[in-house]
Amino acid sequence: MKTTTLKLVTIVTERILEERVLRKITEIGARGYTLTKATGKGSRGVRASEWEGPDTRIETLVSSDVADGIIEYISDNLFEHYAVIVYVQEAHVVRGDKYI
Amino acid sequence: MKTTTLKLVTIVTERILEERVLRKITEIGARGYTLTKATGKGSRGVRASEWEGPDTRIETLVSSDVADGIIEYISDNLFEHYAVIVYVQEAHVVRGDKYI
Amino acid sequence: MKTTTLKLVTIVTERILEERVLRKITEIGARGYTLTKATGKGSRGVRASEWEGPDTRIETLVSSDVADGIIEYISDNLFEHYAVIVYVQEAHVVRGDKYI
Amino acid sequence: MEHIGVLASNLLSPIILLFVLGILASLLKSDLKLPSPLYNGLTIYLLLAIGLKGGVELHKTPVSEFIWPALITLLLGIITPITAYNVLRRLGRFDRINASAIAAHYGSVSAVTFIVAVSFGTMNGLTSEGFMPAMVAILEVPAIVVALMIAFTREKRAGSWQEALHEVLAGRSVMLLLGGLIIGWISGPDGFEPISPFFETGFKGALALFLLEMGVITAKRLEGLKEVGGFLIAFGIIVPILHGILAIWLGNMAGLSVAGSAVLGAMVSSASYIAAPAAVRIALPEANPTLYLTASLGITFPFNITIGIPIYYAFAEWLL
Amino acid sequence: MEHIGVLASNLLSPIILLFVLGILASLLKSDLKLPSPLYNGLTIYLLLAIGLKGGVELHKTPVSEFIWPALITLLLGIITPITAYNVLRRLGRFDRINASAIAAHYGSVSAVTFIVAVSFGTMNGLTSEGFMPAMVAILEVPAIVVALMIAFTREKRAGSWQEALHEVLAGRSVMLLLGGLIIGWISGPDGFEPISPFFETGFKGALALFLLEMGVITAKRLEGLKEVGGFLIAFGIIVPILHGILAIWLGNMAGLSVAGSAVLGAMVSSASYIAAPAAVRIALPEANPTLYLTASLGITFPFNITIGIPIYYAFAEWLL
Amino acid sequence: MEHIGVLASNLLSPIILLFVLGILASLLKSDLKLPSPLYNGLTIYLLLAIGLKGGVELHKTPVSEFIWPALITLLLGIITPITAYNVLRRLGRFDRINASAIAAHYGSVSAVTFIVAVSFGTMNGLTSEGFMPAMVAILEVPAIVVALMIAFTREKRAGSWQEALHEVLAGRSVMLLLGGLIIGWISGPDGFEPISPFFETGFKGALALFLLEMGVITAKRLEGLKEVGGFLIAFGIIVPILHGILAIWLGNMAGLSVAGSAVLGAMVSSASYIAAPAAVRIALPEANPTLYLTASLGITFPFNITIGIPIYYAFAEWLL
Ligand SMILES: Nc1ncnc2c1ncn2[C@@H]1O[C@H](COP(=O)(O)O)[C@@H](O)[C@H]1O
Ligand SMILES: Nc1ncnc2c1ncn2[C@@H]1O[C@H](COP(=O)(O)O)[C@@H](O)[C@H]1O
Ligand SMILES: Nc1ncnc2c1ncn2[C@@H]1O[C@H](COP(=O)(O)O)[C@@H](O)[C@H]1O
Ligand code: NA
Ligand code: NA
Ligand code: NA
Repeated sequence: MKTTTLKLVTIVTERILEERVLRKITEIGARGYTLTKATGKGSRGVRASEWEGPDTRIETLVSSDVADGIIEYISDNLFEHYAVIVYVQEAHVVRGDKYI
Repeated sequence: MKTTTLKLVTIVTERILEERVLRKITEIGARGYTLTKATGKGSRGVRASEWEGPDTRIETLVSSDVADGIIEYISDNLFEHYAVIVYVQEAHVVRGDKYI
Repeated sequence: MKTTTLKLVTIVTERILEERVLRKITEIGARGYTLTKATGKGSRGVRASEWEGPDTRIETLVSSDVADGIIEYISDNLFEHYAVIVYVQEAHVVRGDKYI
Repeated sequence: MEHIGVLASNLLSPIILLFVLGILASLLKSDLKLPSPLYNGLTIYLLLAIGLKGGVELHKTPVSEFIWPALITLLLGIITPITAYNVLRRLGRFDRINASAIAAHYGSVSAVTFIVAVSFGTMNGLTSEGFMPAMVAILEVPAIVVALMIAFTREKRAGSWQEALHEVLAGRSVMLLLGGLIIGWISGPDGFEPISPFFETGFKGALALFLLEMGVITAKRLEGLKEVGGFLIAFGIIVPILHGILAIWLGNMAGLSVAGSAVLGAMVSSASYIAAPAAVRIALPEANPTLYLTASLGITFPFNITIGIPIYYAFAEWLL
Repeated sequence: MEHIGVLASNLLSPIILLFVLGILASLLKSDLKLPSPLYNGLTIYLLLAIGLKGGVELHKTPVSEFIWPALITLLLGIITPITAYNVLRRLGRFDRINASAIAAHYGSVSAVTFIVAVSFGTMNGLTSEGFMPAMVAILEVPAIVVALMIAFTREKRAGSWQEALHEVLAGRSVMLLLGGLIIGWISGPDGFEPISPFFETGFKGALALFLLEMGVITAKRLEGLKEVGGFLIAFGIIVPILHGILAIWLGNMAGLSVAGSAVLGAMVSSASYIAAPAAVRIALPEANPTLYLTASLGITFPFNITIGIPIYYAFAEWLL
Repeated sequence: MEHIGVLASNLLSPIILLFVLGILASLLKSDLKLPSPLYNGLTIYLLLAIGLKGGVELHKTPVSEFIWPALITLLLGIITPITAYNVLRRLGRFDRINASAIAAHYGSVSAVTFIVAVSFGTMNGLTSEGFMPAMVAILEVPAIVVALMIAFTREKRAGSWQEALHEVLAGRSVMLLLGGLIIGWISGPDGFEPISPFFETGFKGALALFLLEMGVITAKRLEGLKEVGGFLIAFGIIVPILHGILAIWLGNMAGLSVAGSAVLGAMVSSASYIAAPAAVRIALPEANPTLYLTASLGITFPFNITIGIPIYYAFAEWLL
């Protein structure tokens, strides 16, 4: 089976940012995403999101360039003040050209 | 710690296909799976699943051959008409022989 | 964008063990974790957790050493009697030194 | 004049206003939304409640009284998917698959439309026959089977006919409606009494909360309006009216009261959005869900609960 | 004859029929199922409601009236895990760990069996003492402690005794039952009055909905029947009857009414499926959950709510 | 003496005791906790119910009767964030961002504190004006706008002012309160009647269950007490009392009854924990959530529902 190697970018962040992050990553070039509800602990304790329900875990399969763009956006805009983590892995995707 | 390297196959698809996909991947040779609820966006907008609750995200650790079998099944049977994405990663599993 | 390569350890286990596992992995050195609810099937059928709600899926980004420590703890203490799976992948993390 | 008053009284009832609030909230991109387990739970509650109440009523009703309405309902469940299919094929030039997919929805029934129709009657002092929920149960399945038969007779299909049938027959809505009916029928009024506060006192309020969420869901379907084209929009309003009128006329002949005929009209006119979409998605994956969901939820459902139901009552009264 | 009538009236009550519907739906592979947060919420509601109502009754009852029933319940909470353990070890040849794991379940109590037993009485015109919920609270914990002590005294175990104790004592069911009792007892009937519609009017209906889901859950446990063997199946029916009869006899001596003794019998006979499994899973991870869950949920629970409870009432009446 | 009796009666009411049970359960590390969709659903139910009931009352009330209370409430919604801000800046030496973040919370309102205040009155035979829920709706938004204006006028901020405003205005609580008000007002008592059992009969019990979960949530916030320092703790008690007294005094002048003034006092004194945190998190991400959430939920909320509300009633009576 022919697969394409893409970047799988995973972002976990406060629910309240969900809409904004999805809008931005779509602008940057993501063609799709998968969301799951998550809770977690990191360096910050409190967030407004307890009231807003759990955090959101966003996974998006994108090209290398788009992955870089997403990381840059998050680093520049969200890292300082919000609870957010982002990491990148490789994934072999079937029908991969659909996602670039 | 001795680990075995296996394939981690992730499938995100409509809830309505959950049972069918789980039955098939078990037939193909998966010895277990982990399910989480997900929502998402891709190339298709609508699915019947809004009524059926969220999508299902299936992860299964399998041998290379089984991974290929799963991908082939999904490509041949589900890609055309259903909302589905499938990708493969490597994962180092403890007690890995249990899963092959 | 500068990223650090860390280990992403994923653990899926019975809800009833959640608290204990989180306490232990924190002791071993994890600086954070992300939890999602999961269900699944493996070699064991039954667990007490049907009453306790779904299983828990724990993801933690850690250094190589901490990953080994976590795997060792789980192998030695949980594998025999509980429903649990653990696997390790590589992930490229932004702001990675925060998590070591 | 008086009809306009009745229409206004429907449009200004809290149930409909909550539906509108749901639509508005969604259009304003509010985060207002029932958590999905709750929406799910409300569906279960409403279906079970109407099943049980219908069963308790059946218990008290001699067979002779509901045999004709039942047969007529069954007949309508077989006819309406066929009329819908032919309108879509001949006038709308839809392909065979999408035509039968949509027909399955318009032949089957929306339980919420049924409840709103009953409530509308009660509000206006017109009580329909207590056994009407049994008609919902009768109406739900046959149309889906008929429509899928149309699709499957001519060509081989990508989907699974058996799986789809199982999805309908063992689906939640059939289980709850039919199960509730049988349980209500077995246990009768005395058995039902201890649990009736839960299933009756809160019923209309629960329906109101449910319609809030239905508004949110409907709003999402409104997006599809641009895509589906003018024919389907017209179809989603006119065919229900025709089906409704046919049902009222037959219901009247079968001996149903004014309210009973109107309620039958409302349910026959309504389009399924729980059982049918699931079955169609499985049996006819090639069909475009935007078409059938937009028509059923974005057009027919809001039309029926706001304007359609008063029309069916007016027609039933006129017929008398 | 009359007993058969009573049995039939129980089997045909909507509560039991909904339980059966749940089982059937599950066997038919239906997607009918309460969303888990709702099932969870119903558990919280039922436990809190019986706690509160029990507390309000305690408020009105002189100590002298419930001190004997309370002591006897405590005694039964200590005896029954021991009898269960010995039957399993000596007659059933179970190993020590599985025997004590199962014994913990049969010594403890199922709150839902208790509620069904009370409802059954009310339906048949027999009202049990209002303070009986306090007995549920008394019965829940001791047996688990006793059974785990049996398991832990002889050998070192893989599990954690302290964690398990915390799991029971700070577990939801104890918190809600005991917390409810104390709150009801402090606030008394006047304080309870404003919130009583919520906790009383809907109670039986909520129970009915809950039993629908219990049916679904029970059906999943029926699969275990093949594995657990004939002895455990017999055990799951006979030992409850014996425990029940003992409890009725002692309850009668302690001055409980017919209905009160029967309800005590039902609760003592019942097997825990919330507090005990969690504690046992932590304390005795080596024990096989299929054994204790199948016995408790797949055998004793359905037996008790269908046939057991009428038997306990019949015996309590006969004893009088 | 009598005041102490009233205080005790509040502290021993089941609603408050369930709140305490929630706190205790959380401190004991119990797994007791409402599933989050249920907590969510209860919030929606409570907000919608007070909106609807307020609207139905407005329908019956001549404008002249509520115009003054409404204007005064609006005024208080503008004044209180300013007083709070100045106290925090001048006496507490907070930086501008955190001061305005906290001020947004103390200017806005906690709907649950409002409900508890109304219930407390009813329990003690003092009925507040039926249109008071409209005041909650009036009080919710302006303070957040005022506080954010303070923060944004001087410097550029990291957060988005527009997004925050949308978050408040299209937020669930405004939608439900305001939507409910308008729907209740349009449909009036007759329209409301069919759905009133659902929204009224169960209301107080649902509130009780909700407070159980509020206890769990409050307990988590108590951890923050160590971090926030003595000033904020004192602030969280004294400023609400001052705001409350001011509101009662103005409410009295605007013609409100004793209970009405006391309820106005309670709501003005209360701190938002739904609308404000969401808006502040978006508009002022630099602000430290531990400060505003601990103050609002860990200090002011428990203070108000236990001791504050009796004080406001006492003051309102004394003023008469
Ligand atoms: N080391 C980690 N491993 C996995 N997830 C983490 C880790 N650290 C933080 N997270 C996730 O990222 C969220 C925000 O983290 P922070 O910004 O550090 O508070 C947390 O709530 C976790 O869900
Ligand atoms: N680029 C992507 N990255 C991550 N998930 C995706 C992506 N594209 C699609 N998905 C997931 O796959 C599901 C089906 O996609 P599709 O078949 O393209 O409609 C979506 O609902 C998403 O959950
Ligand atoms: N091959 C597998 N792939 C993915 N998840 C698995 C696999 N096997 C087991 N699991 C997960 O691990 C849990 C415990 O497995 P086990 O201990 O084998 O019963 C299951 O409930 C699944 O969620
Ligand atoms: Na129809
Ligand atoms: Na027992
Ligand atoms: Na305030």
